[in-house]
Amino acid sequence: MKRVLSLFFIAALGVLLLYVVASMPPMGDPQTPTATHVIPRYLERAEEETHTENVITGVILNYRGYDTMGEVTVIFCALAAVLAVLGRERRGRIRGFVDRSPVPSSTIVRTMVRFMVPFIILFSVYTILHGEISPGGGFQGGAIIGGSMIIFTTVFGLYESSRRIPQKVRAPLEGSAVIVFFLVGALGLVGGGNFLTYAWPHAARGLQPALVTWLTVLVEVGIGLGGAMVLISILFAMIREEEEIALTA
Amino acid sequence: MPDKSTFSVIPLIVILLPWISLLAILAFPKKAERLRLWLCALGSLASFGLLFSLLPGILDGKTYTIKLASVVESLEMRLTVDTLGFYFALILAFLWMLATIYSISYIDHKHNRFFAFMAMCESFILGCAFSANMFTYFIFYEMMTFGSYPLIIHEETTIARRAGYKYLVYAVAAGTVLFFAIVAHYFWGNGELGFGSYGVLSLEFASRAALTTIFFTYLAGFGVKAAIMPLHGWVPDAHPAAPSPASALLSGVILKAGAFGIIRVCFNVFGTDLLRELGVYVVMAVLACITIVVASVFALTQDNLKRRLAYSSIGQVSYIILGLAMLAHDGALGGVMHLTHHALMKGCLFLCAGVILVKTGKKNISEMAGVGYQLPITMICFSVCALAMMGTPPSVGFITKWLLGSGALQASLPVYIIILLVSALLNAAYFLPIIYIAFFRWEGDEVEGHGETHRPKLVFGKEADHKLVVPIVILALLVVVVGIWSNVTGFPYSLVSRVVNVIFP
Amino acid sequence: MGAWRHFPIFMITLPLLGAVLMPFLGYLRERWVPYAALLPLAASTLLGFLLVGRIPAGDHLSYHLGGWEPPFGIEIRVDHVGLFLMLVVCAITLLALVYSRRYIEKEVSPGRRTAYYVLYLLMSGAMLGFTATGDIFNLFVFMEILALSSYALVAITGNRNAVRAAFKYVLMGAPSSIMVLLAVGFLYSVTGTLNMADLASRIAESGYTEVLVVSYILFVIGFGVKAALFPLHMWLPDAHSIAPSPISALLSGLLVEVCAFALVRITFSVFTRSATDLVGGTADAVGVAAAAAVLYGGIMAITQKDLKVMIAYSTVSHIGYIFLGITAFTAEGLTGAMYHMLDHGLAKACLFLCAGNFIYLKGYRRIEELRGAWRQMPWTCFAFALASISVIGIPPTAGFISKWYLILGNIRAGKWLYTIVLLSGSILAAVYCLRIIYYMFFQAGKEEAWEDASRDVPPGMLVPVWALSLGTLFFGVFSYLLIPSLLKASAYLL
Amino acid sequence: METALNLTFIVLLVATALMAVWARDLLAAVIIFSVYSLIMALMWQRLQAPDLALTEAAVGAGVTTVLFVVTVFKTRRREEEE
Repeated sequence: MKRVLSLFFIAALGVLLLYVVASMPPMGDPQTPTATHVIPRYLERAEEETHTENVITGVILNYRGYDTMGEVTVIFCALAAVLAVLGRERRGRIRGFVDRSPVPSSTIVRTMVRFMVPFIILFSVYTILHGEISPGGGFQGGAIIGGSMIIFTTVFGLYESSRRIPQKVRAPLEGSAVIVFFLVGALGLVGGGNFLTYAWPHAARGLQPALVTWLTVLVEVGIGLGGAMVLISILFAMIREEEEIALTA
Repeated sequence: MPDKSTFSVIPLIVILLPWISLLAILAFPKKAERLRLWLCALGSLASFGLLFSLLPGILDGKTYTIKLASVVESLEMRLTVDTLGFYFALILAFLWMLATIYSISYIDHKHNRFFAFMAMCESFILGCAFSANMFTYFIFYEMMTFGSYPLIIHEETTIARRAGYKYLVYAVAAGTVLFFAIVAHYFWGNGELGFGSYGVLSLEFASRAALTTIFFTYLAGFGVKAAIMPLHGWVPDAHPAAPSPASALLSGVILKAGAFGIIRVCFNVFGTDLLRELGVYVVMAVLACITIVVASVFALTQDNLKRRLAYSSIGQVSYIILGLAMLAHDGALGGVMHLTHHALMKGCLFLCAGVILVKTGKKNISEMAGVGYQLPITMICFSVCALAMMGTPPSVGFITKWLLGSGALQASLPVYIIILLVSALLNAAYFLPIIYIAFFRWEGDEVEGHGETHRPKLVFGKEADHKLVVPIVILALLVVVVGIWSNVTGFPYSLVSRVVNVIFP
Repeated sequence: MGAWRHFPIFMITLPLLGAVLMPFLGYLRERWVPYAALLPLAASTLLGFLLVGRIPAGDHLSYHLGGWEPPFGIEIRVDHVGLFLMLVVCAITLLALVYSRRYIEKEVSPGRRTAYYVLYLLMSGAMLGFTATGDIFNLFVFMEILALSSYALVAITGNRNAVRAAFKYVLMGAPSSIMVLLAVGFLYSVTGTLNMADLASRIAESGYTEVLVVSYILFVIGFGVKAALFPLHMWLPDAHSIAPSPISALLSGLLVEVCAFALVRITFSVFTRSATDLVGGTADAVGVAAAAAVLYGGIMAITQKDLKVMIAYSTVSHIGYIFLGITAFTAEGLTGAMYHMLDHGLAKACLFLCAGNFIYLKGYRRIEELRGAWRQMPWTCFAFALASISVIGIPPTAGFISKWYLILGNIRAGKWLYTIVLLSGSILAAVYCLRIIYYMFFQAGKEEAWEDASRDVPPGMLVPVWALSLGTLFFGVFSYLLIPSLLKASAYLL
Repeated sequence: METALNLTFIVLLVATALMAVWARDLLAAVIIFSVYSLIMALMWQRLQAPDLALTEAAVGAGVTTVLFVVTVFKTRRREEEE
């Protein structure tokens, strides 16, 4: 009965949504409200106004930087939520269940991972730093760093992994995205603008574009580091052995 | 009303003075019990004294006003002492003062709670009397309602709890209805909640149906406190359950807060012309008549003294309603004056019942044979008040009946006189047996009609603590004195006639 | 134009910044975290109070982030109503945080305490941002922070019931978030803008009626779940009663209200009056649901045996009040709804914290166990009584004022049935509140239950409780501080 | 050609979604879900959103999958029978 009911509701919702989508303005049409209102300005003037070649980065970090600040807070919040449920590990190195994985990883895998991880991280650095000229940026780069560390942890165990990135490194860096955003935002205030204005008042006029670009890159780096640390911390919290915190009945 | 209105903090001080008791309770340790209790009485006394000092100004036609707070411009908490409010405040402060003194020796446990809530209730109900508009009235009225709950359940017996529960149910429902009435009044009165000399509502702004609704919700809301049948259910339970001083106040003052609200609604909110036009006064009159007769019949069947008195109160308060519903000069005069008259009589009767209960432990009338010899002063006072209740001259009860009768003639509805006569007869029927039993029967009478009965010795002077007897005697004296010299300045007539003469020129 | 223009953004970002700094502090000195967490909230509260009186009446403060004018950048838009709610949020979060320290020491295991404060700050900051924003996508972003942090806070004690309640909450909350996101997307697709003020003008001339209606319905359902409007309230009684008491206070006293407020913004600032006619049917449905909520919540509260569950059901009922005020579509009704948010926030937070006091000191959760509580915990009981009086709506508390305006608004709208529902709601409230007061003060109870030598809870837990309960009294007596400007602001919104 | 490719993607997307829901083996479901993410990433690329495609690939196909796998290993592999 419950099944039928829920199926019915989902079907109804699906029909409703399809109906709405059908009555929405057609996609790709240059005359739709979306294409005529805000977008043109972004497309035409983003580069000169935000000094980033990638319009998307310009929109995300500059025009709608406040939203992005909210997004990185959401990511941080996810970590806090995981820690609230699972608890944070104690200081120092920790052991997790991957240390005694039922399938011992072979030498080939170990060597490959040891060999690959630096390159993956290098690629992620590229993704982060090039966020302002090509697709990519802090979120993607952070995820890639996180992914690489996940692979590393899966193969070498939590003990090894937590030796390389101990809690004292992760704890301050987890919120780096928000912190950097806040600093850049406050900087805009010092420059006489509003919060999140990318500017620096004392710089010479000619330096302004370069500064904006560098600030954008700084924010990207913050997001990348923060995202990576959040992912790693979540992973550590999930795979570490239960210590003092257990689900009580 | 607004012409000779002067700013004054006195109303506020009068309201705050009872809180001395709370300070006393907080400030003095348990050891200084006597001192504390007397301080409580002092607060009440000071309040009454200060209030009395306003008398010359009031007779001069002045009103004193102070604004406490406001929500928006037309919705404010304001205290104004006008003649009607002063009149009500005077009697309630007086009765309260006596009841507080009485309680000092009557209440034997949890003094703190009892005196604190006594003081709070006095403060709130003084606030009711001084309210300058319905908004303020409602606020104080509700606080008074909930503040009096601990007084009712003070004994904490099962009966008291049940009575308190019933009281709360009625009070909450009534408060809700009243709340609606006031919001509707605010809405259709164009945001005017104040009291005008001739009423503030008019058919200009609101439809007939709307005004009728407002009137009946008001009547229902206040009617629960004023114990108009069929809304009287809590009264016969609450009165016997409460300690006697509290029942005296319940009957003498708190029931009157409802009646006073109806007076305000009739005189100052609707105005007599509008009432006549809407025709709602007929319903009010019919309800009042029914209540008067039926309550008296019920009273006949009660054996518990306080319960009988409670039913008597239900009937008597409806005199006030009936007087208002006559829409005639003398009727209104009698009705409003009955507010005080009944407070004096019923206050005294309940306090007497309290003394009987304390000294002999007897609750039921049938057990009271010979009480008159054990407690002569108390029972004499009781008899005086009981006779006054029946309307025997010279007493306040007689004045009420006379004025109401005259009002009935003015309204050219002599049927009311019949109701009054029936009521007087019924009153006699349920009061006289008490007196008879108290004085003319002895213990053992019931066992066999004659034979050996030991007539108790008449003892004067040692029957009870002075703090119990003095208030009773004062009230009983006043019942007679006010009945004879009714037009002395400061007595009800001098104040009420000023109000009524304005409305019925 | 002084520095005060920047205050709102700092009110929002300071708690968020504080939150992200907490893990490191927690790593260094875990003991300092409860105190350090107070700083950003205190700063926000201070900034909020400094803003009072700066915004001209009937106008709003518009703050363009990054200096980009609205349709292109994001706007923070604080009008009187918004500022009012932000102050309420600041004050209550601050008080509940003061309360938290001792309570959390007892209820939450050490490894999770830092996370508690982090989430707490995130939640407070998100509520502020949520209230202040003038951009619907931004609204969604903050709603996500709010939702995520509240899910986790419900589960923070880690016992099975808490996790189950949180899971139920997630099951209802996550789809509701998606609905809001879809609604935002739909609106964007037919208007090409995300700014509320811009949307309001573009919706009026937009031809896509079906999309607008569906998007409004999705908004109503989405926020309706978060605000626990009647048929969508199933998560609330569990989540609110099982969460640690300060969190219950926030969830019940603030979260549901800011979500209701979001719907106010969506209805009045985005869809505006003309378009509301278009979606009038939905508004009527909300009215019916709200009326049902008032009665259902009240009746369920009466039947409860657990104190916190009872208070939670009372919240269901009171959310109905707020929605009835909104659906009256009159200035008085809206004022009543807004004032009820204040009153309900203070009173409900106070009730939950009082319930927390009983749990903290005695571990008592059931209502019967409170018989005679007065003897040992007089302060808590008095605060509880005062707050319940406000919940019932007895003068002179704030509850009375808000109910006055709610009923006035509904009378003005000619909605008689809802007027009666509101009145009966307060009767129900009287029944469930007075019962507890009666147990506490007038029943003897077992001697051994309350003869513990330790007296009432420590002052750190009493002060917030009393501040809240006195707040209900204060805003009842001094309602003139707020009501006139709220009336003006409501008229402006309409 | 364009349409055919789009259609293929959409059919695959729906198919993987349904399979992920129906799979009794939770590990299998996770893997299928990662396939779903990959197809989604390709879709984003086709819709000219390379940033999203990158994110989807890294987060959806990479990180989420691993976290799900960890969860599956820490709890139960089979869905509970009703």
